[in-house]
Amino acid sequence: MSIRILYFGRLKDALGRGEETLDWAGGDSAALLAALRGRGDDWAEALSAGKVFRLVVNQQVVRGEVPIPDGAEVGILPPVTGG
Amino acid sequence: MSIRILYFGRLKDALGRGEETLDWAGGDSAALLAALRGRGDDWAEALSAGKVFRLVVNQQVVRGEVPIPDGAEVGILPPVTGG
Amino acid sequence: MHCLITVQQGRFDLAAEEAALRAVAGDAGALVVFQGMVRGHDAATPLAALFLEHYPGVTEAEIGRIADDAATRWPISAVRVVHRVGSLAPGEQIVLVLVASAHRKAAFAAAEYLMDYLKTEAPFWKREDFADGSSRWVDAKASDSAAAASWGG
Amino acid sequence: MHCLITVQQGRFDLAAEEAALRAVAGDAGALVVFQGMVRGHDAATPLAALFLEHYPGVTEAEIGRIADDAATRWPISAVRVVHRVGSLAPGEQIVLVLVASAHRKAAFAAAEYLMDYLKTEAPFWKREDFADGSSRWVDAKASDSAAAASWGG
Repeated sequence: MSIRILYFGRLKDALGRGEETLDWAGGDSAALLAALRGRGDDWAEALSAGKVFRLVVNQQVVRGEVPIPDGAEVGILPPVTGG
Repeated sequence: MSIRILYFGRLKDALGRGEETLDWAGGDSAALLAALRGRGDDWAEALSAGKVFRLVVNQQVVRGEVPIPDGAEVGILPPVTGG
Repeated sequence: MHCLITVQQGRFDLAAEEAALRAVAGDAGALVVFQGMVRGHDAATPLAALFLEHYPGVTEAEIGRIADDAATRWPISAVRVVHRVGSLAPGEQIVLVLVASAHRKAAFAAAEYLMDYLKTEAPFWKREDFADGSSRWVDAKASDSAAAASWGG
Repeated sequence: MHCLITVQQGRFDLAAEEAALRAVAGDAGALVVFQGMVRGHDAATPLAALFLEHYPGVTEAEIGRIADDAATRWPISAVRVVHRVGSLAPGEQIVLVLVASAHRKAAFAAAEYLMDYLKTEAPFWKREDFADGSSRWVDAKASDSAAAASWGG
């Protein structure tokens, strides 16, 4: 399956990209994060469980582990600093 | 001694005047209120102790019993309803 | 702390007041504005106009005193208060309070504090002039009277 | 409840937004406005600009959701939120929140609630671009991180 991933804020700089299209075996949000962390130390560090962030799947904010449908847009959000 | 008294809000209507100059034997704020209440039932009612109001002497808000100097401007204020 | 208090019959201009406040507020990150308008249907009978009177000189001094008090409680850099008096139609502006601060919570707290004061202690009196020709002075709310009782007299 | 949310690069016009809100707010007696500006001296190094990015679509939907939530908590009649993104110089406006209500305390509470949300949960990210050429993404405050942690992921 293929999904589109969007990175925001400092994650863009840390990961060297704002978005990518990923061909992936599929799974839930935890599996996706595990796959991304497996890309190397930079990724494991930037997306570590100790760093809080939010996932948005198809423009819906999600909580906990959720399935990732084929063709999904997945936003990976670092802690927000708005207003 | 002579003082000037200003009435505000509903006191104006109840007492039929917005201001007056009063020739008075003198005394403190309690004595002034007692003298005014002595003018009749309308005055006793409008200025009764049960009705809360504020006194302002020479443009200074006062609390409790204070002396009234000769020539003073005394504002008698019903409960405020601003904003 | 910059502070300017005006009681006037005429309308005020929110945009002009905002620009003037920002010009004196320094490196403020937060501006809170309260604007009060005349409500037309507070009572069963429609309102023709709200008439406000005040105690000239005393009103401005007392509001200035409470603004200084607010500045000792919260780190605010500028305050502007405009309160209208006279006869105001439903929908018209009555009061404008602007507070600038480096911090949003300070600006919110000080603006609300000033409005509480203006509603319960500043020497303003409102008379409702109704569409049917009747009039009545607005009663102080019970909570306001309790505050008023503590002033003595 | 009338609600309009916009995220834009351009400036906003406080007076125009106030007039538009009053036009839909009905017999509202209270209007509370919060306006945030870029502070130039939050850090030791002077700021050249604050750069803000957001998550288009998600941001507007989330702010709208929280405005609806505010309307269930307080009797408010209209909400307007404008949040700017892109590169903003010190002193420039960042965010505008307007809340109209029949009651001043409801308007204050809802405006502060919306600002708390915008500061701690709405998907905006700030980068400080300093006068010396350096840049850094703003760290979330500890209290904000605690709130963020509860979102899961």
